[in-house]
Amino acid sequence: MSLDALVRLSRGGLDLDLPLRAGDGEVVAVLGPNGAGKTTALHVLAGLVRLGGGHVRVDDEVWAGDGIHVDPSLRRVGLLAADHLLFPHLSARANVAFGPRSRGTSRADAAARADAELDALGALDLAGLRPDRLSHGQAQRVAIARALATDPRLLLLDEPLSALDPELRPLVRATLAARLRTYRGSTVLVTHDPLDALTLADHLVFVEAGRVVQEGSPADVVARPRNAYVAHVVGLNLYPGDAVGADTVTTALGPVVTSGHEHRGASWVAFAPAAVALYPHRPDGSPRNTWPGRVVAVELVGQSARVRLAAEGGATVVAEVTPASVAALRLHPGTDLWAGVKATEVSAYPA
Amino acid sequence: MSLDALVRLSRGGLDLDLPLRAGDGEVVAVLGPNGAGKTTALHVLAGLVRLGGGHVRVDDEVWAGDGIHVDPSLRRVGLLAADHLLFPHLSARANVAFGPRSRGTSRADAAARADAELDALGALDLAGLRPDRLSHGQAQRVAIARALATDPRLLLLDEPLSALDPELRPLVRATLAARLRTYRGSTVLVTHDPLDALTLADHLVFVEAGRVVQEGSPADVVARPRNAYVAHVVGLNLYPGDAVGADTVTTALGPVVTSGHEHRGASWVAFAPAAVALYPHRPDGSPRNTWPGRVVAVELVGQSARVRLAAEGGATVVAEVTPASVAALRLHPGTDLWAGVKATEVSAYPA
Amino acid sequence: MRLSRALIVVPAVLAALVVVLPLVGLLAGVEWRGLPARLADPAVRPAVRLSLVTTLATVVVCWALGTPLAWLLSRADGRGATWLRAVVTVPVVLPPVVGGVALLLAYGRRGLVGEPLLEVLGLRIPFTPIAVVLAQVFVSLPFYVLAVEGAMRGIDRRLIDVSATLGARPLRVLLRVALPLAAPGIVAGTALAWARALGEFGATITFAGNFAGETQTASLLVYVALQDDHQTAVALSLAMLAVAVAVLGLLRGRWVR
Amino acid sequence: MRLSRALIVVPAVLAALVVVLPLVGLLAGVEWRGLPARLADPAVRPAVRLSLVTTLATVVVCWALGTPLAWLLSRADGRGATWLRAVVTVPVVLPPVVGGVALLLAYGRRGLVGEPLLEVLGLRIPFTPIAVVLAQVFVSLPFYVLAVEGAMRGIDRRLIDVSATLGARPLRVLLRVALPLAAPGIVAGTALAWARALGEFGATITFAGNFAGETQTASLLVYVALQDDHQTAVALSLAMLAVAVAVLGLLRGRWVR
Amino acid sequence: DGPAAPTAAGTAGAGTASSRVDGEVTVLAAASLAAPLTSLVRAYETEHPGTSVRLGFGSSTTLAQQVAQGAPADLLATAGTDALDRLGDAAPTETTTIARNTLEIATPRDDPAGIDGLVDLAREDAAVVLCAATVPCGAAADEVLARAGVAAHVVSREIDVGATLAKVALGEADAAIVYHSDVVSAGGAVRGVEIPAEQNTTLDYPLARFGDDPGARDFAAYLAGPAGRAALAAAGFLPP
Ligand SMILES: Nc1ncnc2c1ncn2[C@@H]1O[C@H](COP(=O)(O)OP(=O)(O)OP(=O)(O)O)[C@@H](O)[C@H]1O
Ligand SMILES: Nc1ncnc2c1ncn2[C@@H]1O[C@H](COP(=O)(O)OP(=O)(O)OP(=O)(O)O)[C@@H](O)[C@H]1O
Ligand code: MOO
Ligand SMILES: [Mg+2]
Ligand SMILES: [Mg+2]
Repeated sequence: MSLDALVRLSRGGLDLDLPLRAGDGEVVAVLGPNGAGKTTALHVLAGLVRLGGGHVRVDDEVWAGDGIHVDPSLRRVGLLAADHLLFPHLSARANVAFGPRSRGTSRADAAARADAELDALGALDLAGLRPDRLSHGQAQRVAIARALATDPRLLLLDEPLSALDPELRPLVRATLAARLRTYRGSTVLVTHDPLDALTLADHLVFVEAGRVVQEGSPADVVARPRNAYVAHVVGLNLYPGDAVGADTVTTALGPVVTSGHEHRGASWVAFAPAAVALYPHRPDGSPRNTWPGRVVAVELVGQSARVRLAAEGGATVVAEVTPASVAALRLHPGTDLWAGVKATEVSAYPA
Repeated sequence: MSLDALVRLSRGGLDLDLPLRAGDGEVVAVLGPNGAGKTTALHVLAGLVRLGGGHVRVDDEVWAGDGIHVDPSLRRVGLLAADHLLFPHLSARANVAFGPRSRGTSRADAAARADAELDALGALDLAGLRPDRLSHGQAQRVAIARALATDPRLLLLDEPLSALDPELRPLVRATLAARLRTYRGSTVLVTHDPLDALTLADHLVFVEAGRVVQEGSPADVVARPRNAYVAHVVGLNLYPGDAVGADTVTTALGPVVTSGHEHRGASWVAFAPAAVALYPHRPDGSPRNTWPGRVVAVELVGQSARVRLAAEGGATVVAEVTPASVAALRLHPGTDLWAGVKATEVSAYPA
Repeated sequence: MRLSRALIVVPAVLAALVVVLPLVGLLAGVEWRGLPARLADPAVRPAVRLSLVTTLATVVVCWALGTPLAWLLSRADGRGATWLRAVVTVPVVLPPVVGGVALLLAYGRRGLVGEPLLEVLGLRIPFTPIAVVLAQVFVSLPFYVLAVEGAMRGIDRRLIDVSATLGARPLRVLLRVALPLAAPGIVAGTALAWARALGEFGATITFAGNFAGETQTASLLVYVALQDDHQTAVALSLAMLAVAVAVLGLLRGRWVR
Repeated sequence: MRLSRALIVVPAVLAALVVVLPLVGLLAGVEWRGLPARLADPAVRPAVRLSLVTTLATVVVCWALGTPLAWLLSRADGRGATWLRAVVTVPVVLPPVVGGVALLLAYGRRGLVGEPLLEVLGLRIPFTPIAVVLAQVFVSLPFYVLAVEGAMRGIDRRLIDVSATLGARPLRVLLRVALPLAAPGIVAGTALAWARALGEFGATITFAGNFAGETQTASLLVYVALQDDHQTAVALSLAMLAVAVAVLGLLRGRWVR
Repeated sequence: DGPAAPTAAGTAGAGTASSRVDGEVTVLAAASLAAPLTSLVRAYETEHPGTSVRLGFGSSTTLAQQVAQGAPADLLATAGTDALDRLGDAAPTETTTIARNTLEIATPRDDPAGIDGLVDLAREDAAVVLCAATVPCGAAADEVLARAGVAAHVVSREIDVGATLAKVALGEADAAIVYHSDVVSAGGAVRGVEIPAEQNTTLDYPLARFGDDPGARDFAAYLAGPAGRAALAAAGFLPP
């Protein structure tokens, strides 16, 4: 067990009591509404805020707890805040090289490492610029590179993609996903974006007012949201698979057609329950992914109904429909029907 | 014509040449990739950056151009930056009251106005807190209130909702929409979020590298994206209508079923082209909105195909499908078919 | 203690010692028994009172005049500002006695401004408490202005921009935004200016003279006493130091976290 | 000019006048014809050279010792820090002549440190150029430390936090992050400290003496000249001012935008 | 010029062997002696190549205190003998008087208040400055005024003669009581008004010698000799 923490802390109106665990190479996503204490918890892990109670242990080293408080500079964490917090007096390259230099890497090696990290995020052309010459999104990409350049044991990401423009976000998300795959430490990812959480994380922790309201694997949480917030946020069906062609990923559901993707091999396929249409008969038309299935459960969450289907291969598909549709299609456990998803609604990411 | 500006400026690698016009009560949305110069243009309008050439005129007053440069404090603009930029030494209430106080409002009236604005954004309970006690999202809501509290003639919004969590965003967007409806000045909204742009703006301007690449009404732009970036960003069908029931809005398309909404009366209805499924025959099943139509045009934009249909009422529906679907359905101008959209995919907002 | 920390702590301790050792020397040299008697000397009270009043006036003048100057300097980027800043620093360089001579040449009976002042208004500045304040302002203002300017330069410019778009006119931006954000610098600058005014000696004696009850500040009394009996001088210095440390300590404790 | 702006500009101009008028008086009082001859006096060169060397040494000591102290003070919040800060300000309050006496009591033949230094190492500090530097450091260090501390307090704490998580040990955080971000404050503090050292008179003459070529700085030479011929004193002061303004102007022009 | 050093010792005629080989003499002197001593030292050094005389100036009290703290002084010349009380355990080997000084009224060149004697100093329209009572010139001025029975209209008690004289030279004060030598060294900057001998007082300038350095002894003799006397007289000092 790489990260084993119990973050207890009272601060202003906030009363944190948050267990966080992550194995080697594992990514834990922490989700929750504004003010839930997510950022505060990350700062405790980084050592910037002192623990009120509980403990922080990484690889069986005690970083905090029982009167111990290891200095942030000795913890080997990488912290990426929502604000980029680049050093205003350093170029992008020098910002990224700062961490390696701090840990004793030679000037040349640190610069090379910086360039490599910037390149991976498509920001190499910015290397010579100072933060005040970068737009918000550019700056955030440099900050991501900086956090990754130190090979931290524990990577703390606080809404890393929130400032990126929608066209760039998938690219950076994919880069981050690829980077996290080879990364051997543990990652705690705070995010508001369910797609980030579901595609990057192995384990989700939902926090409200400092407490865990639900946690589990992505599939678990998606299948059984126990709370309106969670149901709202986690709006995806997610399947591991194998990207075999330019627009096909084979999964437990069978081949899933996407609108095109560039990677091959291990892949995630995701689509929103709301994108799943249900038909009493096999539909013809543009939904190119259609699967027969049997309704396992129908739940009303807020104003919509979530319908769980067992598809033929044993996989589960969740559809979100209006309560009126439930009535019109007479949905109840045991109903056989067809589920359809348009290829343009399917996201595929390298795993 | 309330705002009439031509923003010309060279700065670093950026070469801005941007005409911006907005009538009274009109909202112009500026969209574009990172580094396009959107923030810079807003700063020119606010008077924080000097014009290189061109002019800024508001209500026939010259604010800039021909050697004139009216001080920002005399321009009556409201600026809301992506970073909240709250005064760290003032409470949320005092931050919001700062503008009215600066314009001569009495202490009591300014505080009352501040509370009203905070309340409208659901942030009244934060009134007594300083920014360092607020989370990012909370701070951004206070900053919105601050920008609105001065009754500016020209409202400049730089990605106003980008820091809000997804659950709160619709609430704040609705508040902002309502506020902008009664607001009599002009608004320039910089955003990455097409939903913000399409639901809040009367006119869209797409900028790349300082130049306009496309502009027009939302319907225009959605129907005829002339550029991959635009096509990617504007992913919505948008119709004015009348919310007549808890889940129905009557539009030019006929009644559109939503997954439920709380407002009544004038309304926007929006759904993504990707959410539109096409069928050779009238489908049965969960898509509760189905319309017959005739294909008017099929264009390939990037990896997907955009199909424009003329629906019966004369309205246009845009569907985004894979090129493979185009082939399978033998789509070409003149084809008759059915378009279907699930109610859960439809967004309805007060107009 | 780890090396990296030691490399900061050790020089810091040395720095503190440079200042503290002589003070300890002073304390060690005091004849404590005679101290109360020495402080009871009739010349002491009026001098101390005058010092307190004039240094307070100096601080007020620094606030009123120095703050706007610091603000303008912090916002200006041109060459003019650079040279004005250098000129404002000049009184620091000038040996205080020469500063006093310069003040006489400006405000004295035959001075640039002094002569018209005397002839038109019948106002005579030298040898009055006003001269004491003027001398103190002359030597203290640079410290105040430079400290405050430094702090004001550190303010996030975007906050200043935002306050302008909210309709705040320049004076309001200064008072409601820049001042609170530069508060640590203002406290530091005030402390420096007040302390420098309290210790001021050369310019005061030259420009304002040394007349008990009128222009003889505590600092002048210390010097005069030093010529005669250095124990009295040391006793008075100690009293001044005690007051200064108390005032500075409390000031900081209150205004800065 | 609009009222709000005028309420800033007018006091700022007054502030500038307070400083500039006496300087103009000084310039107006100069007998320009005799100036070159006066500056050619054989005592002038060594005094000016000594001033330059010792003030430079003082600045280096301030950097080396004062910066770490300022950094620790800026990061500390406790009472200890508050009082240490007050104590560090004390030399500003002390009339410089008393400061000289205190230095003698600490480093003199019978002094706290001076006595052991002399007996064990045979090292005598007073009346040497080292004493000049020590006197200058004593009076200048507070200005440096307080100016730099103020600037360092203004740094966004989160940047410091981030540099720690990137593995930067305290010394590196100070050198690579805090120093550059506090650069304007450091330039201001250096300028203040250097200028104060250049003008230093009372502590130097008391502690280091006034030996031509050895401890007679330009400032002391001005004092001596003032005893009989104030034109020479004024001429030398002007030369010092010219150097100071040039150095400060260039320093600023280079280091601060 | 190095080899000339023994010659210098020979010229002085002081036969005592000395541990000193550098031929350096350190003299601390009251600031009012600065002008004559500087020119004397230059002449002496020309006459005695290889010998160098270091001069340090300051207020008499400060100098005495510095000697007490171990200042490396061979000779100390003060204004008045009071300062010698401050020498602590640094006892002089020998003390001689090298000069005397009397007081004089100094007024601005144009004498705006019309000062003709001590009595005019009591006038309300005459701004008078004196040295502080704690420094020798101030004590002496008080003595003179008391003897004349004049309550001067004093506006300031300056810290030293230099400051006192500056007030008059700049026209800020109408009159000051200073030393005759100060009026002389100020050149034409001030006008002197003599004080009658019966009301006046004189101040001795002692020269204290420490240790037994032959060079110092030689320079002391030079100061007390004809050359010294002439230079001091030219600067307005009276013979001892
Ligand atoms: N220094 C502080 N002292 C006291 N209370 C604080 C402090 N900093 C934050 N808080 C409070 O702690 C709560 C949690 O803040 P935090 O920044 O951890 O939230 P978050 O979950 O990261 O929110 P967001 O999604 O908006 O970033 C907030 O309600 C805030 O008021
Ligand atoms: N002060 C400056 N001097 C020179 N160049 C600048 C300056 N500020 C910004 N730029 C450059 O101008 C370009 C436009 O920046 P701007 O912040 O206006 O972009 P933006 O469209 O708002 O981007 P984003 O979506 O990331 O906020 C950037 O590429 C940046 O490098
Ligand atoms: O340096 Mo001074 O003249 O003792 O104040
Ligand atoms: Mg947060
Ligand atoms: Mg921007």
